[in-house]
Amino acid sequence: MATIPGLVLAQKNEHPNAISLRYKHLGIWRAYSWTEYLDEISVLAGAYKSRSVGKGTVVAIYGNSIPKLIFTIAAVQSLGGIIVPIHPEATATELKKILNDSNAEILVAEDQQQVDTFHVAEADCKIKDVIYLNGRGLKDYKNANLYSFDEITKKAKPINIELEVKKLKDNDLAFYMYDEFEDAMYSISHEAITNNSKKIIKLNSLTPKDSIVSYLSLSIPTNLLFTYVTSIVSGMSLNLPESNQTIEKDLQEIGPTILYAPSFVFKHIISSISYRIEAATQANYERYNSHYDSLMKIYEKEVQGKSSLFDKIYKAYIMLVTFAPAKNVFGLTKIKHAFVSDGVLSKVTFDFFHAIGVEIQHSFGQTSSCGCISVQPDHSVSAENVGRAMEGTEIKINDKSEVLFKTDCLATPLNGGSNADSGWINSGYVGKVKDSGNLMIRGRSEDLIRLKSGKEFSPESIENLISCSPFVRSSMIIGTNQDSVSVLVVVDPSATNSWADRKNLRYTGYTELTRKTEVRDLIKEHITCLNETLEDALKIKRFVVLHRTLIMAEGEVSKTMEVKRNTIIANLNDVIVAVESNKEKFTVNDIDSLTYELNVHKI
Amino acid sequence: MGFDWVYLIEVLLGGLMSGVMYSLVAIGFVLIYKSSGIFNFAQGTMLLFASLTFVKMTENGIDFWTALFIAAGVMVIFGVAIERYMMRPLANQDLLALFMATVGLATFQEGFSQFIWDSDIHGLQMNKFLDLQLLDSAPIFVVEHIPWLDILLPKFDIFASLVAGSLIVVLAFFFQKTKTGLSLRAVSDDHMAAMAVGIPLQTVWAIVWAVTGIIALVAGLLWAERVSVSFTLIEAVMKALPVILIGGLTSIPGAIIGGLVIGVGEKLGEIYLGDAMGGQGIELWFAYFMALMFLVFRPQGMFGEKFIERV
Amino acid sequence: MGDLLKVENVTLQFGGVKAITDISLNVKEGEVCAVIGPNGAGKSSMLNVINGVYVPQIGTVTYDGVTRKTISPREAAISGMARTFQNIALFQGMSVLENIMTGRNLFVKSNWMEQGLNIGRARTEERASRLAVEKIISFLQIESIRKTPVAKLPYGLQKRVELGRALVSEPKILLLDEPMSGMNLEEKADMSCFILEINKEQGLTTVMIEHDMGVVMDIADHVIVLDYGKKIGDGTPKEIMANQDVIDAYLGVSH
Amino acid sequence: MIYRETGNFVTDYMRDREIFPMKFDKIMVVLGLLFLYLYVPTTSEYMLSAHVIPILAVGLAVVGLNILTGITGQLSLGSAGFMCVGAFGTFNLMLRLPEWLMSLPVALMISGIFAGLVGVIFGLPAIRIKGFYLLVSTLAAQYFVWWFFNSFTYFINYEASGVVAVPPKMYDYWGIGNFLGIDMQGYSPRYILALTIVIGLTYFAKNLLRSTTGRNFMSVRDRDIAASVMGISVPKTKLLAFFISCFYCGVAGGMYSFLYIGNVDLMIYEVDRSFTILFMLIIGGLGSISGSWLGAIFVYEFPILFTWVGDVIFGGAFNTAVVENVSNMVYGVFIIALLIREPGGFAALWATTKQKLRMWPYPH
Amino acid sequence: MSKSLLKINNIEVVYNHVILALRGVTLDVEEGSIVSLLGANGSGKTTTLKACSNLVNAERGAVTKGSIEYDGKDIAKQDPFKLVKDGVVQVLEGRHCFTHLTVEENIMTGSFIREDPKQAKQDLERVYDHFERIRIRKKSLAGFISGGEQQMVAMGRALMSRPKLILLDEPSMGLAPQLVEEIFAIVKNLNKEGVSFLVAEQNAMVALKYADEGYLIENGRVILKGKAKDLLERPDVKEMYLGVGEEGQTSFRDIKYYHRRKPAFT
Repeated sequence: MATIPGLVLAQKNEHPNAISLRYKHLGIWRAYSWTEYLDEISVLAGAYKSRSVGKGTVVAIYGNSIPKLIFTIAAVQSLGGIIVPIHPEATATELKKILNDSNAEILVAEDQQQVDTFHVAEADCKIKDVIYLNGRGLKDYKNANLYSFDEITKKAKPINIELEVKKLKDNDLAFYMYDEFEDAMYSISHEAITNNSKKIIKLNSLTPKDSIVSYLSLSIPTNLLFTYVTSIVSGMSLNLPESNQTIEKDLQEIGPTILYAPSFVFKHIISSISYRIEAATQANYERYNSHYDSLMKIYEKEVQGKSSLFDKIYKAYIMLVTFAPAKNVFGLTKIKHAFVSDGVLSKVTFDFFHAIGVEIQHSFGQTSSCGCISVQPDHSVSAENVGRAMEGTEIKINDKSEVLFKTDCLATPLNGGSNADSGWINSGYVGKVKDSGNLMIRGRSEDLIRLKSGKEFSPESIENLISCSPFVRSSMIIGTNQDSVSVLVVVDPSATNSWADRKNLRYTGYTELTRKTEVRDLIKEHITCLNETLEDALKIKRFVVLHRTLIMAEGEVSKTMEVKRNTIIANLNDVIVAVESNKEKFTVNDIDSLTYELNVHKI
Repeated sequence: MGFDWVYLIEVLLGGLMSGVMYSLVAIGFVLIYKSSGIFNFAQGTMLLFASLTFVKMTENGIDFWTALFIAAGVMVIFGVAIERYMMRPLANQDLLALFMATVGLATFQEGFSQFIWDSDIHGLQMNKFLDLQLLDSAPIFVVEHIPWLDILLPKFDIFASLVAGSLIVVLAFFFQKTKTGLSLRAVSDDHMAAMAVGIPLQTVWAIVWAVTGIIALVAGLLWAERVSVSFTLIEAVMKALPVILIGGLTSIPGAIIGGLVIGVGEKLGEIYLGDAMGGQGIELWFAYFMALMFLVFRPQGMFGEKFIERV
Repeated sequence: MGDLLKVENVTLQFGGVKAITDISLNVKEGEVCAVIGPNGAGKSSMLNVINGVYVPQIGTVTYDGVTRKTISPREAAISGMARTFQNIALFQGMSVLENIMTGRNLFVKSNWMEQGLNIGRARTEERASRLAVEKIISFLQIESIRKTPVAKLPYGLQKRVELGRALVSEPKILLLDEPMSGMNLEEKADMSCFILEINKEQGLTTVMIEHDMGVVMDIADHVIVLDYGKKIGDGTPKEIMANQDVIDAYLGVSH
Repeated sequence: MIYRETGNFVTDYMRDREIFPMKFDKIMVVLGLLFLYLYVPTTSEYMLSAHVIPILAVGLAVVGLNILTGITGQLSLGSAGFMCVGAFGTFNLMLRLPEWLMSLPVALMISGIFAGLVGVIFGLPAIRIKGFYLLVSTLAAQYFVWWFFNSFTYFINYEASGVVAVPPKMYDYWGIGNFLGIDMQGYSPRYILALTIVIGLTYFAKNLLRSTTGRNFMSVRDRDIAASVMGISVPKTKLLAFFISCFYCGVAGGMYSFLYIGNVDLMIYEVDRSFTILFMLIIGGLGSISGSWLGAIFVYEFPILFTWVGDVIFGGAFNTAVVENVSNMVYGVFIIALLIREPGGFAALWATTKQKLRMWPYPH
Repeated sequence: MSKSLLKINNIEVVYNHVILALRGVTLDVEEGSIVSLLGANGSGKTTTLKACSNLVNAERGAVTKGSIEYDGKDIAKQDPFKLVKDGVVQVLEGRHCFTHLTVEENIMTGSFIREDPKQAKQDLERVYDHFERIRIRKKSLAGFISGGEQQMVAMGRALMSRPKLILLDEPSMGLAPQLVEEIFAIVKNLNKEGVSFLVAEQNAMVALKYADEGYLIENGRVILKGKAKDLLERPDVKEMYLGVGEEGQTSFRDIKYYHRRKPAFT
């Protein structure tokens, strides 16, 4: 059996008392064993059946990762239903699109925020019932199709999951997933996603003793795969934080052994380290930096296998006084495997985490491949690749250097999206396969930039390099049909503030900070340094420090903080035009209907 | 045997006289409490230090006035030093911490004064220095002209009350009528505001500590005449505690009246209740009991400011 | 719904200074009643009379059907009154959690011996109190600061914690003394939201002193205007806005 | 730096308020207990009699005072008086009640209750009086108690010298000594008894502080009006604090006389001792039980150490008076310096250090 | 552009060695202008003012980074009373009148730094001219007058030192709207006489109405500055500080409890 409810049942039979799910609620961690997990599912399945969920019914789960929503997945699937997860911060437009594309009939919303968004988006979709989990603030809502989750479960009779599971087939559809970048909906079968998960588990020998924290929405395909599905397939415990504000503390409390994170989380950690250390006393600051330098030197030697006994002792010392406590602060002490889901981290970041013993493993995959087609093996030391194709997966590069793959865990597009073509799927990314068989990803093929000279390159690889600085939050390369490459830089507010305070800069607010010559020099130095590693044609010639950060609600960054070029081009058109017309100073009318003055800096 | 009215009046007057002495010590407390909210526990050791300084100098042949002058100077320097090295760094601290700091100061001063001088008991005979008839020969003063009222009073007590009384008058004038007095009252009301309007808090504090030092010197000498210059002077301060608590920590008139009440009450209690209580030395605690009884009915003391708690 | 609270002809003086002169007011069960007026108008004194911190010279307070002249603050708490203070009166030496826990003290039946030995009832009650407190923490969305000493919190959050401490005692009437003073707009919005929600969901009667006319007009069902110890207006927000006496004495130009 | 909080999560509210939440702490506590019970009794008689037992006794009084002053905010200078009640109470209970009825541990506890009741009587004014004004009440207690035992020689069995030695048989409670064949008057058995009482009562105090009673105490200290508005009975809370605090002082007094000195002597319970105890409290840090112990150890050992160091360096060139005076000076300066640097005492220093170590290498 | 009277350069203030109250405040007060500093309680307004008047030291605080210049001189280490002599005086939040002194005595305390008693008399008259309301109450104890009157006493007291710059902390706190206008009108009058003001206020509407320049402070950091007029027009300021959204005033009734929720790791 490879269905999700089936696997839950299997886990229950194998180790009924092991912890399946742990969540922090009202101040303490509460846990469900696999037996209780199954009980919950059977109750919920009864409830959903009473709302006429059956074979093929699409149920949207709309909210943060909270137990009731997590149980809903298996409960609905045990009835043959299909789950479409939606990001809790999804805007009304996105919500409408997803609900329409998936033909969802039932919406399970976390609380008032989601219900309200739904009411904005409601027009012409097929939702029959809206079930809310948290009734806070909803008392006066008179909408006829609005139901309280608790009331439905109270009335319903539990269902025997064992019987239901037998009716399911492995290739039944389990999920509809929305791909934010492709703007397409995929359907994923039980078999596809659980197989994919099994491969990851086998490759890294994950056991039921492991634990993982799920702090992002399950609407992110890789998160669904790495946390939810993997916990069910392997039997390890899935931990849910108390609230968005307490994630870091909760992560520390749980001390997971497995970490899954999109690259922005690692970036956040790096910036956060920098922010904190910049605010430290001079002595601590200097010691930290010198330890950091020594650590990286020793790590380099280690990689080359040249570290001496002294190095080992010295590293142990550095770890003891600086980095082991630092890991503790971020809750990384017990991490055995850390999976990065989207592309690669910059070498500096990658090496740093490896040096302190958080062995990051890049992985690659997108919605069309259920989240993962390749994972770096454990103890991998190369920051540039994303590992070899997993078992049952083949990867090749076509003449346009696009990455094509074949896999036995395939998601099929519902309408639109990339098409299966003679068995090979176009991943939508460009890259190459090295002699070692490792895949290198350069970026999305649709994002490729062609300079006037005809030179074509992927902006993401350069952006990645730029954002290795803790002072850069995000960046966007521009240069289509231009003579040279330019970049828009968003500086990280907290780390840069902290840095500016140490430097005693005089400024008022973020916008003014971005206009400081010192900040410009900081970024300039970083880019100049980075230019040395780039081929001549791709060297960055101009940059602009943006006057504000990119806004998720405006769609300028994705839910995983990746820049969304089209929206930015639309929103910040003035900037791009100015940079391309080679102005030095210009003004921008921004979306907040205010005017800002910006400078283009040359390198 | 009938009731001895004359004896009673003598006791009363004796009580009043010793009460004046209490008042003097109490005023030192009140000054510091008013200006900085500190319950200065080092008052006793200041007394000891001041009188010890004086006595050691006279023992070494320095004449009375010079010794008095030098001792006063030393107390002023001491006061300024306390402001600089203790008060200033501790400004705006918790009251209890400030109180404990003065206990620390007391410990220091106790060690210091006995270290640079010595721990012996010194007698102090004022009449050795002051050529006053009053103090000279007869130890008692007799009201002779009213034959039926033969009241005996120690001359020294009368002298002491006069000294104490005039000191109090001077102080009262200083605080009510001078600019420094006004600033001191402002400081005692609200430190922060006083600083904000440009009153140099530290100068005010230094003045207060210096004045307190001088009061300690005077009080120390007057007390020492009765109980000799020694460790017992510190205990004199414990006696002053009920006085200021009855009078109210923030009131100088309170300190005076409180002193008189305690002085009289204590003597009366000792003489008329002592035996009834079946033991001697009830004056050890009787003053405290009086204060306690008093406070239960008026928690802020006789003249203490009633704090209206704003909620 | 009837009157939950009725203040009749109350006069309060401090050493000759009249803080309140002959004021009467009614608070209906389940309403949000706002008391407005300039500083020194006797608003806080009114609250203090209601829950027994001050004893009025003349007048009575009828609460929950019982008329009385004096009540101790403790009796008031037992009878279901909870309040917050104008100048935050949190226990500065304790954490957020401990502060809110003090609001549960009336529910604790175990004695200090049991608590010292950490046995029996003491444990179950501690657990129960904590649960009640955690529900409030979750309601006020202050999970991330539950172990922080209150002295370290920014002002707005301290006010929120104080509201929590009042709410956790499961009161019948909530007396709020300037719950939103010193807050920025966002914090005011939070606070209004909590007050309204508690009022709507649990029907908790609320008496609130507030300066911000915007807030008062938006969230109050009933407004009482005091001016230097006297009542000059009493009615719905709309009526108050139109009341000439109120405009003259308090609002100045009409908004 | 040492603490690794990663992976330390609680699943129960009771675990969230544990005294030692970390595994590391728990191990240290077990090791500490083993050390105290198994190793310390085997050290020298001198060590036990001159250092360990007196610290245990005085430290307990500091914990007691802490409950009253540090936790409930009621300033007291009567601790020595309450210790005195405990000491005389224990003596008289042992003396006047038949042997089969009374034994030392029980007598200590009962006289603790006596002291507590005396404390409640002198605490009554606290219902009305606040702050420094309360000093008068506690000082009255101090002086009254002292005077009382001084005046009524019945309580020292009419001993002319004013000091009674404790009869050896009083130590052999429940005939344990006989049974085990140990001399119960020896310092090791005395130490074990003292240690057990101290650990028990410290645990009790710690529990109290993290429960409703403790929170009520603190709320009365921090804002009494708010406390009464919360429904806390302020008078009752204050009196309870007086009772518990004085109970601790009473037990400490009994221990001091019986387990440390071995005689009952009024002179050691003068007002100076009250001050010493307050010192220990302040230096250790108000409101912290572990701070109380740190303060007790420091203040007790400081003059001993100072004298010793003076001896080593100057080889007895100075007489004891000089050493004592200098010791006082250094001590006074130290207190002021500590209050300037960290008014919270050792406990606060420790707490900041711990916080820093928790966040190490980051500042926050 | 006129001369800058007070220049605060990126200061950081730490209380008790631990609590970071300001993290980087930069601010200028030009001679003869009214500058208002806006923010909620606890955002750092008061600390900024106290850093200028050097009263932070008295609360166990310290300026750990940055500098403050007044009239071209660094005043970071200056004693508060010397600053008053130089012409910088602060009116504390919550007035802080000497409650046991009479109104007149209160005002006279402000003349401590002045040598000439005659001048003090003149100044006293000037104060009463500005604050007519308190003239009639000059013999009452300051503890018994109303909040508005106390505010006037506190301001009058400050005027006695003939300051060039007044640091005014929350003058509107707890006052009726009418009285707030009155106080600010007096501020404007004094300003016309040449006194510069740095006003910390929560009441953004009134503060910006009377000010020349405005600074917004949040979490110990200045986040925005500008001409008061411009700030009043800015949509984000309108929404956050004045409560006027794009669709006009948003009612507090319509606010949802989740309105401030933020996604993880941002």
